[in-house]
Amino acid sequence: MYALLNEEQLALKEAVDSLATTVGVANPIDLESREPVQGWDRLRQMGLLDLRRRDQGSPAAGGVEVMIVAQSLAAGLVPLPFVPTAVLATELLSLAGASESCLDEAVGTGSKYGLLLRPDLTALSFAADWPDSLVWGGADTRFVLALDSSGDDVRLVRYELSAPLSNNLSVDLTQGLWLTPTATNEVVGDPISGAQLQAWTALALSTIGADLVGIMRYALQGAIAYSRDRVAYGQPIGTFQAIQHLAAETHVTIEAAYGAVCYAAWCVDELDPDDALQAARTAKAYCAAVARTATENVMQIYGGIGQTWEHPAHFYTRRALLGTQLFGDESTQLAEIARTRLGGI
Amino acid sequence: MYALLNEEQLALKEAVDSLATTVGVANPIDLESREPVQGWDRLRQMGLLDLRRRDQGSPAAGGVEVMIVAQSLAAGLVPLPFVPTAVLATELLSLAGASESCLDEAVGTGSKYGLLLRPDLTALSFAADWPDSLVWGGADTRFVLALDSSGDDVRLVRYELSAPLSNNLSVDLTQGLWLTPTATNEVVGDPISGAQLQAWTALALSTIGADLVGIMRYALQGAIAYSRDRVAYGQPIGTFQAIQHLAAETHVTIEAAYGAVCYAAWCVDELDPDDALQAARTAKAYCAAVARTATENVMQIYGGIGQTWEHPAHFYTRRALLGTQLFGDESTQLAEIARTRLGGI
Amino acid sequence: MDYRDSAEEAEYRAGLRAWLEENVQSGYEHAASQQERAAIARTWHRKLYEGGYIGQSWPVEWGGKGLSPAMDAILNEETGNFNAPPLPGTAGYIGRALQMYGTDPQRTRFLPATISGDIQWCQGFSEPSAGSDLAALRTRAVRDGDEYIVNGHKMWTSGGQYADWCLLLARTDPDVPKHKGITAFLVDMKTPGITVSPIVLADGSPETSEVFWEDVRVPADQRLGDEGEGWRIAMTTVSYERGPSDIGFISTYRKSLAELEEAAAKKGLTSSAEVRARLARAYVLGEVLRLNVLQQLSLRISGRPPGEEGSVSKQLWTHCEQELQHLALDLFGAEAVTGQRPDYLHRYFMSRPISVYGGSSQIQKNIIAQRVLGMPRK
Amino acid sequence: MDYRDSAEEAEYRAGLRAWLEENVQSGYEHAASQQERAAIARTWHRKLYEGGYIGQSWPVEWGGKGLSPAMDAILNEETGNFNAPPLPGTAGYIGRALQMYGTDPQRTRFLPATISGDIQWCQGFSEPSAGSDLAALRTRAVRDGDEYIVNGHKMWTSGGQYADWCLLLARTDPDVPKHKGITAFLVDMKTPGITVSPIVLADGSPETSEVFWEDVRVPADQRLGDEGEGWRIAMTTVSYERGPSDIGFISTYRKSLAELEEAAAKKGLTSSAEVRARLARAYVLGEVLRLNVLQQLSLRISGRPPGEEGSVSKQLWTHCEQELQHLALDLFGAEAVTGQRPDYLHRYFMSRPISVYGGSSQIQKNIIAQRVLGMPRK
Repeated sequence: MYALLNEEQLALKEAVDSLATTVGVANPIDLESREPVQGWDRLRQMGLLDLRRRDQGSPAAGGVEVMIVAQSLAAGLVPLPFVPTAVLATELLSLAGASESCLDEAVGTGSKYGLLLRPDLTALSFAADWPDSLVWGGADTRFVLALDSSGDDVRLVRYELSAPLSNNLSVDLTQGLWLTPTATNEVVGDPISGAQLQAWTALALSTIGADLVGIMRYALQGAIAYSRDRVAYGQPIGTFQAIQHLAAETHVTIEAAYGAVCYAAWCVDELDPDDALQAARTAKAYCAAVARTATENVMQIYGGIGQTWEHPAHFYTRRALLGTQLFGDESTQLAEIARTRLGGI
Repeated sequence: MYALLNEEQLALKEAVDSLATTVGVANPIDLESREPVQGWDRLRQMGLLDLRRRDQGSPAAGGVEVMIVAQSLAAGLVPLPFVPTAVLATELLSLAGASESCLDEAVGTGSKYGLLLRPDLTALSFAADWPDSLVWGGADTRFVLALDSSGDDVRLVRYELSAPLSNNLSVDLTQGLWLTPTATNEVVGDPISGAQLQAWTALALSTIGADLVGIMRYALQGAIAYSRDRVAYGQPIGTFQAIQHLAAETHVTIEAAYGAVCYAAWCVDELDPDDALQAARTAKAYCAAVARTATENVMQIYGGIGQTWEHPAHFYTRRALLGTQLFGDESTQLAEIARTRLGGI
Repeated sequence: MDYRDSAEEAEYRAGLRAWLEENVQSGYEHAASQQERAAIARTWHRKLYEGGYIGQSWPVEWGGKGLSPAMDAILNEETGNFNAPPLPGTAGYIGRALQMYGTDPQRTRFLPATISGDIQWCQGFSEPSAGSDLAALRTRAVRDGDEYIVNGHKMWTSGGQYADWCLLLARTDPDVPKHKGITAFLVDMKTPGITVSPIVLADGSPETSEVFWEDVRVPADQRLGDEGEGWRIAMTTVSYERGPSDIGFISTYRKSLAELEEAAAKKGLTSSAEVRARLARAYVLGEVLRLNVLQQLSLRISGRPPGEEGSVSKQLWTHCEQELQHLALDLFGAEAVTGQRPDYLHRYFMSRPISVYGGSSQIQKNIIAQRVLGMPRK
Repeated sequence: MDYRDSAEEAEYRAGLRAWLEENVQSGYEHAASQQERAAIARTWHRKLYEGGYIGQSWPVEWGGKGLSPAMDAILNEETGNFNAPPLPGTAGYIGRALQMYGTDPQRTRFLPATISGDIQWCQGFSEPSAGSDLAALRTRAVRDGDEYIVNGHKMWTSGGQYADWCLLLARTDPDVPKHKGITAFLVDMKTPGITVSPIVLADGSPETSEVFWEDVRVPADQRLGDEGEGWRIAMTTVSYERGPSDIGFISTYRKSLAELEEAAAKKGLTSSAEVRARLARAYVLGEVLRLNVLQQLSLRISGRPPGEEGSVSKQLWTHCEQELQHLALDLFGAEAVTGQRPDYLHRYFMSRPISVYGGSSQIQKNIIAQRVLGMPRK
């Protein structure tokens, strides 16, 4: 039993942390200057886009490595669709046994693959619901993955967009959610089993949990640094017990969320899909329960300045709001956990 | 519009506060030395037992006066059944138009009247449920009031106990809840209407809310006094911002509860029963939501000593636990409020 | 204790309702821009003035009617019920400051125009490095003959873009303890050297402004009170910001809750016991706030100046509104984060600074602990 | 990162389970009195000793087996799963203190008897006026030839009534800063002048004790460490109180939750979405605590001494247990207040001091802010 990152994993974290400072966003102005294609290339150069491709049936890297990368990229507010494209779309294509050329395309120049989500964001959408669904992905998305259950099996469906995405509806300034444009579609690969979908959902939940931990942790760090410099009543506000306790309470929830996300991430490739899914729901339930409060506490520590557009505090809050909804908020997860522990109603 | 106590009401409060210090309990040892019959006599001498008797159809005193007395007696941890006997039993007898002799008995020597409550404490019990119900009243209870709906109307039923009460089951060391002994019963007075029962329930809820405000307020006062004297790290613990903020947060909820209870108490005799009941449910919902936390915060400020039997802190917590349940906890009240605002499910 | 209107109050309320029926100004809520909203507010101010509803609780000698603060509360409540634009709050409290601290010429010059709405005021108090610790303000005013020269940077100057005059706090003496070196000024916003720039809040809406002061020359007869008296003036002024005017919030809150209940019902959520309980709790919190505010108001009616107990109302108000917006996000989170309900997102982000402005929640708790509960300072 | 048992761990666990199957001691939970519980605990200690499960992670030279802290965690977890009495925690941490600070004769004299259970220890640290601020303790030890004479009053001495020896902190030098004048002693509880009296907790059960020290003569060779070294010894000792042993709590928690789920189902409450959500949340909190404790344990396994991050676990543990007991009261409140479920009331009252003892929640937050997050002190 060893519930911490090993040497290699720590090295990966350090490398991605460092990358994130160059491709991430520090304030609203950066959003305009960041060049997504270049950023995406940087991820590819580091090998971060291939983590879930299969080598003789096994993913190149486990859920823990995905967790590490997702957490660090989120902490740096990297405005690239690592989670939907490099992790979840790639994983879907891998599970369906899609062609190598298709996978190459997913992680090629520009983030070309997005996911089709239900309008309430709680799950992948089915092809039949295309018009009401939303595309989760980058601005350069050309293909969108959805499911189809019209036949005997659940199949993966790939939409090819006939025009670039427009109408980004996302609250999160660093992640896109788009109205569905016109597109043509085709079935990709082999049928996907229920267990595969469970495992995929476990990966989705644990990775989004990691994303939330990343923003919470980094947001709090910033607020603590601010509290050392900002003076009120003749002393740094970080010396006030009220501020210290607010930070401490927030830290407790972040560390707790981190522990749950680590386990969920580890389970993805190590346990049966239903156990992995339970661990993932547990982690997501907790992250969703604390993320908004954590980022609100950060805004509170920043005081007035933390309420303004020019300050990045709201970036974290926005990403927390979106991450909370993706694949179900706390109450969705709790309802599922209750079902496994207490049976149906 | 004037939402505060007037001169007379302030004088009443002061008198009862002063009485409460002599008949109330300051620590567990007092429980043995307090003589209930004498204490009850003191209440009668001050005229506190007759508040809800009718004079030409009007109660001698309004809901506000009842609220004032209940709050002060609770604050002083007076171990006498003022609420069930002097307020609620008397009110029931008055509503049913019971004989004067019956009313005289209720407020005579010793607290002779108790109420029959459902085992979950959410309402008055019906006579048919006698064996499973509980008696809320003092140790000298001889008569217990219940309802009977076996005929066309709801009638008040009076049980006469064939032996003294034993088996006090109450968590609250200053209020009794007893197993039902053997007894004979008879119908008392006239039928009671639905509107009368609503008004009675409004009185019950607002008075229990007042009781909760009384204990919360007094418990916090004690903890604040302690925080001025108790020294840690070379200074009174009351100088620490963490303790100050805990006390301030508690104070906010107590003042808020007080405002709601004042209005509910005023409504009892001034508004239609359904409006009065809504105000009473609102007050009780809020009091029930905050009372446990308030008394826990008080125990926390006292630190280790506040966790011991010899310290009176747990008296308040216990009374808060019981008061929270009497006539329904927060979730019971919210469900009813939701029904009036959103309709049935 | 009596929660009903007195005869006088009932009469006032009836008259007000009849007047509102005829005169209420609409369009504020759905105005396309902040500029348009400011224009509507100005017109509304003038209408209220013509109706006799501005400064009604001021003494008669200063253009008021000497009405009880209860009437101000009724005014707030009824204008809220009629969906009118907000009452011009600055007129009220800056009027108080003028009455209490102004010279006769100042009162004559400013009070009538403040009542009539010809002068719209803004408040130049906070600074980038003086928020909760307002007394740390650095904006300097240096005497130069018959004038003061002001240099500095003010933040959170609400309505700065649309105001005619500003009640400014500046430091005139840097060598005395910080509370004692502050002086208040009345400044024409058209004076050269003043630059106003919008502050955009986290949800992207420009809601307030920052004001840069560069060698702004203010005539000495526009100083309010004596040199060094600024802190006391500010504290009095701020205390009149709270209190009964919160009742304006209460009618807004009631409407927001009713809308949320309706939206929840439409979405089929009101069959869930959990959602029902949360909506009912929101109702309870609103009532609890309303009833607390009524007690505060009663203190005012009985002649007590606004005191520290207002901090309790502020905490309840904060809790109430922030919880309501949390509930809205919990019920309509997906809609809010996917642009379907921008109103919920807007209100959510607007609810966050409530625990910061007008004294942060931390400051309010200090006040309650030390000044209300009498807990010891270090 | 790997949450599975290593080969070594798996082997240890299998052996332990087989041993527990044969040897587990029952009856502790439902013992009629505290005295009976103490007797069962003593017998259980001896059995564990005979099985080789006491001091297993101590160095071989001191009678241990030098096993990884992971094995201690497994021991905690499995004895919990088997409903065994709690592990004798004092032996573990007082053994550490003896190893790190004892003289050779002290180690020879006390370590074997501590492992075997022949000596049951108690801890004489807290005092009526030294709780959170332990270093303010007033109990005096004055040197008198080859002895020290101890006078004072200790509180919260768990098991004081049943202990053979006490690890005592007393002030030997009142003239130096408070942390520097404290010395540790090993004291036979049968020494004349020691009086133990039970402390009854709020729910009426005698759970701990206070100890009065009146001219108690302690031989100088029973001083642990040097004079003035007591604070450092106490801090080391206390740090071993936390950590993996929390896992003992985790199996208790799991059982409590399972019982509550069952009771809720029996009462028909599990058809309510709200109740289901709250029970599921209790499960989530338990898991979150467990996984945090595993990370703390991993730090220990990798050789880091127990550190301030343990404060995070303490906060989570407190939250977990207090929330569970709140939930039990919310679901079974009427039963609890009318004597039908005294167990819920007992557990509720037992959950309250968790935020007080072993460093109150306020102290833990100070530690996290200042030592973990590096926030500045005044």
